[in-house]
Amino acid sequence: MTQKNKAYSLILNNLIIYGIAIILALGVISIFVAILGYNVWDALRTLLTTSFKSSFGFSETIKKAIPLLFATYAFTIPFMIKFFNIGGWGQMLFGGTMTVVVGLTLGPLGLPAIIMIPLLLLVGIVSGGVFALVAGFLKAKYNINPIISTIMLNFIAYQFVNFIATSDAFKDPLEGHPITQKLSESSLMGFFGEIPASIIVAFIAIIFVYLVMKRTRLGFEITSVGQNLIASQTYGINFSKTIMVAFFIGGALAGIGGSLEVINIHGKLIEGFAKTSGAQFGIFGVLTSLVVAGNPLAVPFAAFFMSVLLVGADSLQRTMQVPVEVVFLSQAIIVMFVVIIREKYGKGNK
Amino acid sequence: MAFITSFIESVLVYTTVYTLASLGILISGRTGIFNVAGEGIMLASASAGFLAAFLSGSWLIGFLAGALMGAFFGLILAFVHETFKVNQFILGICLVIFGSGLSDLLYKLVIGVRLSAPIAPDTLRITIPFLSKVPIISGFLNHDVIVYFMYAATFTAWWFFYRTKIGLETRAIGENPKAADVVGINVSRRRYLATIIGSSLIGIAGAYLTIAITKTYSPDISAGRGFMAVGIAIFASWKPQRAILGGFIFAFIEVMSFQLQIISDKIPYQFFLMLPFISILVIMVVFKKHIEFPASVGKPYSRE
Amino acid sequence: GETEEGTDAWAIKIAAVFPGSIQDADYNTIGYIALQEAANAEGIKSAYSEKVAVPDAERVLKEYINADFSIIFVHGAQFNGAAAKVAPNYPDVTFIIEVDAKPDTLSPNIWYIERNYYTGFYVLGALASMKTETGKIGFIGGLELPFIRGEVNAINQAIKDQNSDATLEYIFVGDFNDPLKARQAAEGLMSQGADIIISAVNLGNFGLYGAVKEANKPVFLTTTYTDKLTQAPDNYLSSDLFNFSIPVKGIVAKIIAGEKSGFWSMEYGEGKARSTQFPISNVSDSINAAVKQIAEDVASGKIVVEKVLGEVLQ
Amino acid sequence: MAADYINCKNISKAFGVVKALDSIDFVVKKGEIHGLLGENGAGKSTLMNILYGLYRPNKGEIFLDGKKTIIKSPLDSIKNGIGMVHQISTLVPEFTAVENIMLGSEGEKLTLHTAREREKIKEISEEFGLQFPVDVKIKELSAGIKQKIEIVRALYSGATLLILDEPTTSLVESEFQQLLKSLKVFVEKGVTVVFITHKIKEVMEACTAVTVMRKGKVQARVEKEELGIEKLVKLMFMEQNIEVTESALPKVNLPEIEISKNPVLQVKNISITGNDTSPGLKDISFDIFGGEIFGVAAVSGNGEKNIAECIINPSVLHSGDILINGESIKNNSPLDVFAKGVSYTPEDRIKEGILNEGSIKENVLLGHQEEERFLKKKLFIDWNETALAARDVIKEFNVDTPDEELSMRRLSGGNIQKAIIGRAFVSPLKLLVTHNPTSGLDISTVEFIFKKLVELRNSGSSVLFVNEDLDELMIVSDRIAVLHDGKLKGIFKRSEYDKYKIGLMMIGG
Ligand SMILES: Nc1ncnc2c1ncn2[C@@H]1O[C@H](COP(=O)(O)OP(=O)(O)OP(=O)(O)O)[C@@H](O)[C@H]1O
Ligand SMILES: Nc1ncnc2c1ncn2[C@@H]1O[C@H](COP(=O)(O)OP(=O)(O)OP(=O)(O)O)[C@@H](O)[C@H]1O
Ligand SMILES: [Mg+2]
Ligand SMILES: [Mg+2]
Repeated sequence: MTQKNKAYSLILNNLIIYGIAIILALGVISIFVAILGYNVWDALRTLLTTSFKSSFGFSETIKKAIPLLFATYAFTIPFMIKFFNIGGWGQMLFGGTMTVVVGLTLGPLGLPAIIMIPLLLLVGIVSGGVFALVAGFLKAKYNINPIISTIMLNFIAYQFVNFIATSDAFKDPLEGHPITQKLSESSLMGFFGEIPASIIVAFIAIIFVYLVMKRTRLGFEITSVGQNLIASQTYGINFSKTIMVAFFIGGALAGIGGSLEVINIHGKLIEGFAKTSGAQFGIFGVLTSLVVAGNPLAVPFAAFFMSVLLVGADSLQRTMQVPVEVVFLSQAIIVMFVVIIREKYGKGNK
Repeated sequence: MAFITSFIESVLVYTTVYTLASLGILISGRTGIFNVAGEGIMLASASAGFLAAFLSGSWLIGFLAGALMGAFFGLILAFVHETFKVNQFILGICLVIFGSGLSDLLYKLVIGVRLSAPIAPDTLRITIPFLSKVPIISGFLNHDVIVYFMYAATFTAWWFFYRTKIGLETRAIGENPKAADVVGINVSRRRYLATIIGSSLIGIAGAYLTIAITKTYSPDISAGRGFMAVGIAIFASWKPQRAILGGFIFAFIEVMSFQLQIISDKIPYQFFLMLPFISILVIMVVFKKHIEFPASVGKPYSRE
Repeated sequence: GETEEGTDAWAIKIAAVFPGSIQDADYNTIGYIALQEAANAEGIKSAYSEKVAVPDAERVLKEYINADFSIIFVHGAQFNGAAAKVAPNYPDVTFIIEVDAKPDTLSPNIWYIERNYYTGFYVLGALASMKTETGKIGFIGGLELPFIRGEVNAINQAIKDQNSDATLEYIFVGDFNDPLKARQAAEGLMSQGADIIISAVNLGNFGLYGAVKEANKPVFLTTTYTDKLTQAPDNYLSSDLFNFSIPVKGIVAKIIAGEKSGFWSMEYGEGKARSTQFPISNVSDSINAAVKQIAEDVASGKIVVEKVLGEVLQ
Repeated sequence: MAADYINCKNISKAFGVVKALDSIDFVVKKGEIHGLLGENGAGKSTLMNILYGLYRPNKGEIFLDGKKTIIKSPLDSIKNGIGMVHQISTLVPEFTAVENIMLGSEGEKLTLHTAREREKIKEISEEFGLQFPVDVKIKELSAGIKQKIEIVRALYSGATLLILDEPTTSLVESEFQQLLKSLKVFVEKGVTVVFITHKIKEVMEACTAVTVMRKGKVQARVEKEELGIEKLVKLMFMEQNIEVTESALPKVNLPEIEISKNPVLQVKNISITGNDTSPGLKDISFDIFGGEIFGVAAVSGNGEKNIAECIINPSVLHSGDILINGESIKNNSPLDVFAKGVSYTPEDRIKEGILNEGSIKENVLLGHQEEERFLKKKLFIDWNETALAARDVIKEFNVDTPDEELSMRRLSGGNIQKAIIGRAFVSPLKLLVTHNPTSGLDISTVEFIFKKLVELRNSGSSVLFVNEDLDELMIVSDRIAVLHDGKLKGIFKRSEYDKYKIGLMMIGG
């Protein structure tokens, strides 16, 4: 078989697998919905088509897919060295919060958008990256498992958001919720119609991740360490450096995600901004990444598909008053079926 | 003295939650199953346990229901993992989301919307003659039955793992499942058992939240404590005797941070709320030499 | 289903957006009841979304708008930003939102409900200073937000007005809905000697009942939004009651009558949108009567409760 | 004639598309020490794993003592008196020997009679002449001792048939002799043995009958009186023509060539701190010149690993200096050392040598990732160039694979080793440091590797050849240094080789 044929058969195999999994999962969800006494057909239609029925549904799907993409990368890249970054959520929160802090502080200077926006994105990158780097550093230097450190850092970041959003310097004094003042106009990114401009950043990130992971020496080193730490070290790869860089990149991507939420969607810091459908983007990011077995090239598709489900599931609640909890159950069931079927019938990539 | 006693008494309540949940996690971890579903299990069991206790009027039935719900989750985890070799982590996260949905759905179906929350029956309290009067010690021995259950569970788990042959074998699975397999130990069966038993302990921790601590159910009641329990299991190097220590330390710092918040005026309160998490990280840095992982945790095992 | 709704596009429909679960027997439940009562009173169709995350609010609002809902009740100040952003683009839709202070300018298609937390807490503060024996009153809040500060200031004013020596210790647990943290905070306050706890958390309350019940000396508590006597009959004093049905019903009627914008302050007093729960449990008749008098004075304006939201006054 | 103790009839087993066993008939008689020979991947381990109940055959029947027996799991085989020492250690590294041996047996489960069991274990090990420390964690013990523990574990659970899957891979001559003595004791005590090895010499010395396997089929059963080295080699490698020495190793031609004047490698008074598993190194000095293969002989755990490693990663040096072509590498990173024309193949090819999930291409790049040839603009990897290099390796080193994209774990042990050695040749090479490169490989692969080492030497480069097998060392080395307890005991020229003398020195005599 030629390379190309192989690639096609692989894609076909994947399509079939994911297709079967989703059909089975929808079957189980249907039973669920029927038991609860709702119209199964309406429910399924709403679940799968809301994103595509209107330009509004589509743009909402994109709006969810973007932060989800970044949260997924935050998990995926450290996962390539076989470490779990559960802290995507915290890194998003921290990145977004620091963006607001810098944005509000520099606001009075009246810098133009051409300076402000890149600067604020940089703040997101650095702060998200540094926040994740803490976990990488603790692993490299003190051998502390990143699962535990990133869980702790999530709780810390959550308090940090509240601290900034209720602090005298930044809070919106009239709000009955932890919300800061608005960022200045020149700090905000615009929209193409209803599609947020952050989609450009997302595309850049997709290309960046592809290039770094598949084409650069760094990507090779990260993958190598993930595959065999001892062999990598024997052949000259520095573990400490690699794990710290991987966590930094993961965190930086989460940080941009947080930053974009703030400067493109909300225009200010709102407690609860990195959540969707009742759960944090971090958890969904982990799930999305694992669905595609941590393959960075598949992440954008998975993130989009997951957003379709999230948007569809949300509107289930709205249009049919199906309890929102059914939505969670559906998500868990779909993912579980996808991974089972993939594990059983997937070809793997080599 | 009275202050310290009541302080300890209060700490023990939260210690119970953390210890039971992390015991549950480490028991299956000792056979190589990394159960990160703690949060989902606690939520589902908090709901199921409360509903059972409320409807039956018996705290005991409530805890049994919580344990059963936990066992159900454990069974799913073990079954899907052992049958399809699906990554344990992804299953765990799925179950977290599943549990958080199931918890509210159950409550919604059974109770619905009410203006005042239903209340669980009182849990049996046990005091021990003399000892429950001695200052400080009484902080440990003046509690509901689940606190004593937590002591017993910890001791039993320690005894099981370090004083019985079956425990030695179970630990062997966690270190090297092949080594256990070749001497005729049924790895898969042990993994099922450990995951189901462990998960039912997590379930009891969840039911404890509603039946004993709040006496009623409220959404998202575990608020991330199921993930904390994973942290404590790691912190404890997957040893029962250290899980209770870890649970106690964490609960201690948590309770203390509120005392500090009252005393201090200057420091923003959010920093006190961060304190427990920062402390755990610092403690781990200091004791880094003592943190170990069973070698096979998280890894599937198949013969061929 | 969504598509069928297109046929009766002219009918008025009301939707509500709730931040939490409608079964919380608290803030979200009373919002849900307000929605039902308003819809029933006018005989219009209703729908709601619960557990809506802040980033999802804008989308949820737009979805209801696209489904031809013409009135949207936004229960929870965290969604006000989303409502303010959406409102100008949909002049035919009227929004009902909740605020703690009157905005400078009113948007042409938004109704504002002012919640006035502070008035009720003045009365609770007076109650606490009469009831306390240790002279220490504890206050538990979720986050330090403007309306929470207003509550603390009102309590302090009440203590002063009562010429009481009592002191108020306040503590924030970082989350309105975490019962365990609230319980830990209560235990902290009790160990510092507090024998009255004024709660300003929501689901967190469920942690307080156990804390006061298991205290080794009598400790009492007050709550917000709904009657919670049954949760801790021996420790419960009273609650700062909210009845969102009154403003929501009233506003919906006005909207249907064509009034698309306005400001509705929730008035304090017996049978009003804001009130204190009487009789107060676990207190002597004299305290009951005295507090009732204070409540009437607040309602009539004889006592002026100062509204200070910006900071906690020392 | 003794009765058939084991009789496997018509056994087949496939892993996916790989047919590992194809209608195997295999007979072992009571009291035999039965050799099982065959090239890498012939199916020896698979057959034994089926006998032990770890794998289920797709087809076929097993008769034990004439009775048809179904073996579903190791528990069944243990009950039937079968014990097995696996090719890869199956001990729990965190446990002591006693704890490991106690695992699994029937009876009381809710108690832990460590003291009682310890005595029993000591008795058995004395009975069979297999002593070892019982209360030390396995992870701190050497491969040879682990082997003994695994054997005692099998005997402890009452094995009357003992399967040893390549037990001698990491044993030196003297340890093999010890094992041989034990094997004789086993037979005296009524234990039958199946003995898998690649070393024909060992088969000749130990076995009373031999089965030769080839490509999933049984080639022949050879009785003791018909055993002969040439015959066995012929049976194993039908169409290949492998010349063997009298010690049953491949013959190699070492022509006289001129060695360089200046040393390629100078090791000057180096010391390395020891640890649990190694004594470290104590004040070691030697030079290696271009055009020679410099062998290092040592019993495993005497610092030989340090010698190999410290050249690649000099940061472990405690004192002393190492020079390559006259330049000190003391402060170099591994990549700096590689850049000076040094290459390395590690002792444990799976653990230290390869990216299991990576493709052959990626594996070929490992260690060369800093070389200009494989980089574009310093940052990006030139995958085309890498693929070319990988194809060269596949061709030059006969790696059996359809293409360079296949993942490494799909290769057999011998092919993995060829790829690892091939990788070392990707860039111009002045010094190859290689540690046990032939361990566990069949003779034909060993011959191939030897030829490559000699080619390198003949081209004027040098080889530091750290090896446990003295016979192999004597065949290809120009000089042999002996290491014991971290100290250099002596260096022998080819003309001075004396197996007895060197062997004695290796064990400290
Ligand atoms: N093999 C064993 N046999 C019997 N008892 C054991 C054995 N290993 C440990 N124990 C006992 O079990 C308990 C746990 O031992 P372990 O050393 O694993 O934990 P620990 O002492 O808490 O760890 P650390 O020493 O790292 O703090 C101890 O009481 C120890 O004495
Ligand atoms: N678990 C497995 N999964 C897939 N293929 C396997 C597995 N085990 C063995 N094989 C394949 O089956 C064949 C026989 O392997 P086996 O390990 O039995 O050979 P062997 O004779 O023991 O070789 P060696 O001398 O290298 O140990 C090989 O092609 C091998 O790649
Ligand atoms: Mg220890
Ligand atoms: Mg083999």
